Amino acid sequence: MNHLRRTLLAALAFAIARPLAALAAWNKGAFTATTPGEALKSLGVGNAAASKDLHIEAPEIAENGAVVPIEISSAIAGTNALIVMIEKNPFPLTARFDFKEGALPFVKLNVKMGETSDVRVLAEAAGKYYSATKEIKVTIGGCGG
Amino acid sequence: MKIRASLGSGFTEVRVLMTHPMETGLRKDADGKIVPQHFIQNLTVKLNGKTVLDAQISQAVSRNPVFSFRLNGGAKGDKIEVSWLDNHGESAAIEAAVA
Amino acid sequence: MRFIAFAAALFASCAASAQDVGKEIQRYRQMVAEGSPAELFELQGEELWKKAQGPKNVSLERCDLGEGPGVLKGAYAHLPRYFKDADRVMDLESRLLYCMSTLQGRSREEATARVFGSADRPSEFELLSIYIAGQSRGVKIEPGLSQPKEKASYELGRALYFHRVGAWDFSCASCHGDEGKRIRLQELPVLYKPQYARPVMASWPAYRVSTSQVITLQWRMNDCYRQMRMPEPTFASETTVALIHFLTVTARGEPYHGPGNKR
Amino acid sequence: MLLVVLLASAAWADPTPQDIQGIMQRDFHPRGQATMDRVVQDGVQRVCTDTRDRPPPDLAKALEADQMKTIVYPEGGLMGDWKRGEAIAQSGRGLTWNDKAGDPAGGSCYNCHELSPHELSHGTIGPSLRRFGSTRGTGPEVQRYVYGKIYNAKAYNLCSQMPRLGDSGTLSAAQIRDLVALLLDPASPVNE
Repeated sequence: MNHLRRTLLAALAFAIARPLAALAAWNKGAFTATTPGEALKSLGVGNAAASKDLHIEAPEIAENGAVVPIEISSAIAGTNALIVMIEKNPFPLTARFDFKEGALPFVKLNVKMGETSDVRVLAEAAGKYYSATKEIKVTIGGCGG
Repeated sequence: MKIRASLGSGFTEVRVLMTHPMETGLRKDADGKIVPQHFIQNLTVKLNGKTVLDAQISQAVSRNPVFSFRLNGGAKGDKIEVSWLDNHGESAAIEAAVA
Repeated sequence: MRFIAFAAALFASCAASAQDVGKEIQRYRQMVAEGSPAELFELQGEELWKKAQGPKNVSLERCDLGEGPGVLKGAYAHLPRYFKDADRVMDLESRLLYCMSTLQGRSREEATARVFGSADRPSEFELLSIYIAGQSRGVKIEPGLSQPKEKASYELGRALYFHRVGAWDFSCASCHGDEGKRIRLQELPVLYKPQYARPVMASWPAYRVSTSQVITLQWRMNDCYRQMRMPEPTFASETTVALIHFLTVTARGEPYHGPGNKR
Repeated sequence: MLLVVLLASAAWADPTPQDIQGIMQRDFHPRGQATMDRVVQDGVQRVCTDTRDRPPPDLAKALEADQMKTIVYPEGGLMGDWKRGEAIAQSGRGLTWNDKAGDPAGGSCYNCHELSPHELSHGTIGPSLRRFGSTRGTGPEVQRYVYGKIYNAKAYNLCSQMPRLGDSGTLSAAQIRDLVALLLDPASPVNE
């Protein structure tokens, strides 16, 4: 990353109402499932084999559950989707990223965690699923006063 | 909403910053009223007009979301467009060229 | 803001030793800083700086922050300093308040009705501060210290730092007095020593991820006195400016690299 | 260079605690239960400020003796319920302007001390109190010492940073008894 040239772009921020490209419909069933198993079922995900090529970069301890930074990258050939689950959240399914022609299976995002929990990531490649897990401890930061 | 794109070796890292409360529907405001759910559900990234990433996200994504993605290759002048749609039907989009 | 009411991390074995905890907290903060939306607030601050307001319907663009009317480059890194027109040492927020009244004709009461904002609606001082501070990136911190009133402000700030008072007998040094000390997991920099003051003062104001809020030094003084179980310090009062002045002088020479990101 | 000399010898020019008290009376205002009487220093605060927490021994002894007289011991035993004690130790509420006067306050103990091994998020300003009861014993004298120390820490160490939790009206006798149990009760996680 250190050879990354940081280029600040001119940002044109405008709210538009023009029709958006055909969107993958938001999977209400999966996102409102209250257990990891239910969420995976509604996503049509069978059993997933653990894989060392699916990397989760995240702090072991988060001072605050409101913003937990997570970086996910897959070295599994043909990865076309990444699914992020936070096991102990009321609604475990947190996000699903579908990578089309031209995008690498990589994402960095900030998530909310209600308590210490396993973060489980699944990768879809050529119709098969792979998984990786990492525990993140959530504590109360600050002076608690 | 703002995009920042930087050329890596063989990929373009796109960082998107969005202003959105991402309300979970579980929070109470100052005078004890529940703040209704209000969060981005769909996120789309296009490179030169072609969709390269389609994301579905939830209220478990932090407030004022920040995402980083990586697009294959990428060169000066490539047009990157990011747009989102939330559960109230509101949407926003931003377009920028890789400098 | 929180997803669910917090549950403290009660888990069976407490394997993490103190060093691991410290290291992991650093990693957490570093990753949080990389993915912070702080820049969005700088944009909003710029719009506010240019927005005509008040009875005179004028923007703040002619406000002299010490480097000349409207000059932003390096202005923040050279504050607090003495201003002849007001005959007072001022930090950024007290100087902004001065311009709001002199340039825009706004009453103190109206301008300070909401000095600390919320995640939904940051205050003017918060947005202006994060924008103006951003214009000092890379500039060495060099507050005023040559004028008699600047020296007096510095000395008042130092005396305040060690002044034990309030229902719980605290001074700033009660928490920011010894190296290696923590409140909960929050390390406490010894701010009267340059090596610890430099990285801190070079990163305020900041975006606090846990509350999605911009937090300024005036807020910091306010909230510390609250936790000291003291009555409220008046916004932009000499006490708050003197403390900020003392901390900034102690951090002299450090290139400003804010606005920062806090947990 | 002049500047360095100036700073080094600036001690004589520093405002005195009396000067600061006047400035605070001008620059602070009451809010909620946090009233302006709190800007007035008492003897302990004044001596500890003047001497930067290093008072001359004989003066310290005399003032500690005065502080000892403020400690009020309740009737009956001094050991309460350690479970309630844990909740009190976790809570940082009490006496700030956004706490409602009359609401139960906490001791903020975890802010500064390690207590139960299950709480990772603890402070290090005060000494670790891990296994306090199992190492110091749990007899009546230790109970009395712990009760007194929580009630008014300045009676044992004049310029201690520990608030006078009983004397300041933060914690009630019952709450202090529960903290005594948290520290001394063999069943308390502190003594695991």
